[in-house]
Amino acid sequence: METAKPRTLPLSKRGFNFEMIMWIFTRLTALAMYGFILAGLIGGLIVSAQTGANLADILRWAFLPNLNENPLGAYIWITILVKLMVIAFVLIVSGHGVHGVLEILDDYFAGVVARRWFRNGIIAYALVVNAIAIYVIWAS
Amino acid sequence: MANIHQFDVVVVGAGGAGLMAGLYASRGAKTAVISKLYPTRSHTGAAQGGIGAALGNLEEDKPEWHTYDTVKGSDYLGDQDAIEFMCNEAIDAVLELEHMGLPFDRTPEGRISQRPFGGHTNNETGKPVRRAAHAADRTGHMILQTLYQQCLKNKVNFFDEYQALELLIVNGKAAGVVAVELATGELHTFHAKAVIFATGGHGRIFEVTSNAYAYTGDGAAMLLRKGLPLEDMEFFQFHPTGIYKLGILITEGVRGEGGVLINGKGERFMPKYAPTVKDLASRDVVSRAIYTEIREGRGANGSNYVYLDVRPESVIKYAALDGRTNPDGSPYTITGEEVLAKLPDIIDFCRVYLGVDPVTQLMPIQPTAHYTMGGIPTNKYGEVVIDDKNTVFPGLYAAGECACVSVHGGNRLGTNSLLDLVVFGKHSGIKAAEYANQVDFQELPGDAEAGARSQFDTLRNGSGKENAFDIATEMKKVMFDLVGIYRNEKDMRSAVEKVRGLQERFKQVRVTDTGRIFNTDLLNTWELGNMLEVAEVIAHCALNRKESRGGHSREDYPERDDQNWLKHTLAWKKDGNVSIGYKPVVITKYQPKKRVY
Amino acid sequence: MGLKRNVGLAVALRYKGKTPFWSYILHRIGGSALFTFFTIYIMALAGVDFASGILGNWLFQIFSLSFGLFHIINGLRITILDLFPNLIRRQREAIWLEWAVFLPLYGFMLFVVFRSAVGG
Amino acid sequence: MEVTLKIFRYNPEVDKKWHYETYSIEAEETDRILDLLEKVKGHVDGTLSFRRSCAHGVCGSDALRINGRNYLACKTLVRDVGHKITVEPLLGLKVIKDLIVDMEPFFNNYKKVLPYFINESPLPADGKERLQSPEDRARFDETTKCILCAACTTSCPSYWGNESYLGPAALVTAHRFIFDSRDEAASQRLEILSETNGVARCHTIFNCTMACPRDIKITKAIGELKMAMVTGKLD
Ligand SMILES: Cc1cc2nc3c(=O)[nH]c(=O)nc-3n(C[C@H](O)[C@H](O)[C@H](O)COP(=O)(O)OP(=O)(O)OC[C@H]3O[C@@H](n4cnc5c(N)ncnc54)[C@H](O)[C@@H]3O)c2cc1C
Ligand code: HEM
Ligand code: SF4
Ligand code: F3S
Ligand code: FES
Repeated sequence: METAKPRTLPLSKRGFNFEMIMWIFTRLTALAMYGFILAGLIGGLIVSAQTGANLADILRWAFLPNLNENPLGAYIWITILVKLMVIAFVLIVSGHGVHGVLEILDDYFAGVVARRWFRNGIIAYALVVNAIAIYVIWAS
Repeated sequence: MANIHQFDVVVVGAGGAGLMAGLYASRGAKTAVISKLYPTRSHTGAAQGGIGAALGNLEEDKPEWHTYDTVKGSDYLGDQDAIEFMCNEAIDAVLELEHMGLPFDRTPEGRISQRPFGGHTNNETGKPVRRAAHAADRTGHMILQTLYQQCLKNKVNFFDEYQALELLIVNGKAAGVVAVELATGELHTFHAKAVIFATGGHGRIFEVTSNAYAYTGDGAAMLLRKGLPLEDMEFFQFHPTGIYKLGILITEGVRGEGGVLINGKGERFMPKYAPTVKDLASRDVVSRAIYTEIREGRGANGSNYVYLDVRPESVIKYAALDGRTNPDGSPYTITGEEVLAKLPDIIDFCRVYLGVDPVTQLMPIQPTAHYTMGGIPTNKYGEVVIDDKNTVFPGLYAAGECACVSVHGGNRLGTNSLLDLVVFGKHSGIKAAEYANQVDFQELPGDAEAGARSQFDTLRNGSGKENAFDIATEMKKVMFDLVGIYRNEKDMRSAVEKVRGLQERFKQVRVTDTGRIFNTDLLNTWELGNMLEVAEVIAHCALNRKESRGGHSREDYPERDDQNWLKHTLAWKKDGNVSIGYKPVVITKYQPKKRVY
Repeated sequence: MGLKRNVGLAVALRYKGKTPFWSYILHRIGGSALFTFFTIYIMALAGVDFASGILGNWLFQIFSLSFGLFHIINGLRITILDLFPNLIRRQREAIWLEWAVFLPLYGFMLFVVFRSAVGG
Repeated sequence: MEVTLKIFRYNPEVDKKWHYETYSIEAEETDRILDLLEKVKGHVDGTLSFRRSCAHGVCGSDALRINGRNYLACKTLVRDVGHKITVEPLLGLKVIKDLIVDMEPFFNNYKKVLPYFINESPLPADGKERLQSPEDRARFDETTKCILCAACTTSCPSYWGNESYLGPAALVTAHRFIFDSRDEAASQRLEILSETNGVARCHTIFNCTMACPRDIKITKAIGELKMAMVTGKLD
């Protein structure tokens, strides 16, 4: 006999709710962070080629860029690009990390009220931290 | 007492039969299902090979053939009206299971797959026919799960881990049961208009057995204590292939897939005993063949076991010798992977318990106590009947292994038990609900629990001189050695005596656990009491029947004797003694003739 | 009814499952460590002195970076297995591979951190 | 040969706290742990309580923690675990007595995932079976093996952390139906599983897979459920 037709459920019918969106978001951001790390490393290498930095410095720039000490500060478009990238990175990290913390809390607290408050608290926290981060990065 | 529940129908037991009864009864009446195990732990879940129905999905097959095979398998002791009824219902029953979602294995066309099984033949050629609908080697598991799931869907009321202790009879009618809630030790009275017993068998009275610890004959013993008879108790099935020493079952499906039996000399011996169907002869025949080989010194390593061989090279070799073919006519072959795919659980058992891999090694096997053909006499609607005229006992029903319809007669064919559960479970449920809607509740006596309580008190107040575990061990040995596959006057006399002796000793037992919560000590001891009672009846009936028929084979009377013994045995327990009566066999189309395979 | 026994970390860790349970625990700690690091880092960016102080502390660096590194590598394993459930049957190999990647990187990281801690 | 059997004991009617009792008994390498428990109960202490029925690993009654890991007592031989054997009740469920735990929360979770076949479409016109190809049947074969022994759920750290998590066993049952080509309620089940107490609580720890006496690849099944929610693909 013919095998039955492939069965695919429409988006509204597969239980794709907040929980599952965040589940896939966590995996995708994980991959995205790898992307940024690679981008950071490559960027660091380019910088090092121009400034003759050593490996430790490359890694420091890649992972803990200190925008005030940007050795290439002269090129304005690079500064903007780097800033935007860092902001995106921060948003992704905070999305991933903040939801991760919520996940841990949800694992141990099952009360409906508790869970609601944790969720609200976490969202508030994310908003505040992201606002500060964006401001600081942009203004620096 | 406070714990009184009222239901139209109460089903005792939640195996295949109990769940089917519960499902159907609850459609027409307020129903409760009580079970001493969680329903999914019932012994139906252990059934492996398949459920028989002449679906004809792979080759020609008809219900008439199924009927004839069953009659012949029963050694003409089965009631032919009931057998015909069951075999005709079989097709719809299996399809109904499929509609309930049971995941049967499939043929390439997408239909339910079927495999050959012992005793099931094409009546024209005499060759084995593919009749057993299966789901890998866990068909029973799937039936149990599916039925339980459907019961949940239909919101059947379950009382899990409630053990029934006593049947209540008021004015000569069933009025309910008393049960103990294991978790609290409290007694509960289930007041009902109709009671359905589906408590399974009692294979635990034998030493080497494929049966669960829970198979202690509770239902049969409860009825016996109420002065009701049991039917054909001498007929107990020994399955040819149990794992050596442990008794764990290796399904006939292994031979259905081409496995063969090999003796200690490495010879295949079944052709000697059953020239046409060979390894797929019916179970009594194969069990006796194995025993004969062992007795004549051809057991493996000079010991009391033989081998089952399902290594692909052997299967192919013997299939070629037998001229076995696939449905399309090509020679039958099998690969190691196919063996694994078709018999995963069997392979797993052998690896875990024997350290043997059946794909490359031989499995040591020995016959094992397996199935209770006898039991609570019923008609084909599941109504309990209590005498030779088939007088119905109002409000009382039985189905499944605890019942004796009788469709299995002297020997049950593989796959017919699962069928029995589904067909008669359903009809007893329907009948019970119908009956309950026509009658009123019987008034219960002031203290309905008194009987159950006093049974417990006896066990709690014994002198403590005897140990229940030892008595059980001895009973199992006595029954297996003296009332086993081959029987004779001398052995069985001594068995009756010994079981009596054990019953006396049992009176000296005292339960050590004095608590209420999960007192398994008390309940296991109570179950031992049931087993002793059932064992006594079996030994008596077996001693009484002076012929060989089906699973009952006597060395001193090796032939079947239709002149004197083409009749059912009924046994009552009266004033501490077993008394015996008879009931005619219903014969419609098939006149008894010699049984050759 | 019945006796309730909470399964604390000590009991849980003694469960002999022969599974990557430790990875899960380390992943949790790593995630939390990275989260803490991230929070403090943002505070430091915002000019909070006390946060920069912590960030400069090499013990803190070792702590958060070592667990963090584990989180990152283990996270990749989880992500891959999650997105391709068929690969789950290879999970034992995945664990070996993970440690094989983690340990050298970890050694290298320690080297870098120590060098900058000692040599500036 | 002699083995030392250390058994968790708790009698609710007497004890405030549990304790361990040690027994030395004769055993053979091929004895099941269940046989040893039966021996202790039969000859040493009749009050020892545990569940059992089939004695060959198909009914799911006797899942216990043996030497620190979940097994079926009837499917574990002395030669598998050595001569010093510790037997304890499953973790994460309340102990009622000795080795018996309260299974109600477990079965309640099972009942939450619509654990039954749902197909309200009319039957085939010939009244026969609904067709299903062998491949479609094979798709969910593994998860039909579950015997509801609870070994998986009670080995899951996520379940220990929070008993409102549905747990692997319930997810296995859901998988059995969701991937059955004949069933029509996949979407309802996925919605149930996608709630906070559903698959989101599974962190791929694998304890369940290792504990399952029926060798079901539970973590993989749960992984397939998660991806089904994301992609909507059921084959
Ligand atoms: C290993 C094995 C393999 C088999 N393979 C096959 C096969 O391939 N094909 C086939 O057709 N047949 C097979 N059989 C036979 C068949 O499985 C059984 O005969 C059948 O399942 C019995 O079903 P049941 O519903 O009567 O009893 P069970 O399923 O055993 O149910 C009995 C129920 O009664 C309850 N109960 C018992 N006593 C009490 C009490 N005092 N109070 C409350 N509840 C009680 C139990 O809890 C249980 O729920 C096999 C049997 C075994 C052992
Ligand atoms: C490349 C980098 C990263 C990868 C690959 C990664 C991967 C993952 C994955 C796959 C999970 C899900 C684990 C699960 O559900 O079991 C996870 C959880 C988590 N991540 Fe990350 N992550 C990375 C970086 C970060 C960063 C920078 C932070 C901190 C801000 C962080 C914080 C967390 C937290 C708190 C959790 C929840 C922990 C848990 O559920 O156990 N992660 N991470
Ligand atoms: S999935 Fe395995 S461990 Fe879990 S309940 Fe089912 S059989 Fe037991
Ligand atoms: S152990 Fe638990 S966390 Fe998931 S993989 Fe198994 S359910
Ligand atoms: S007793 Fe049935 S699974 Fe162990």
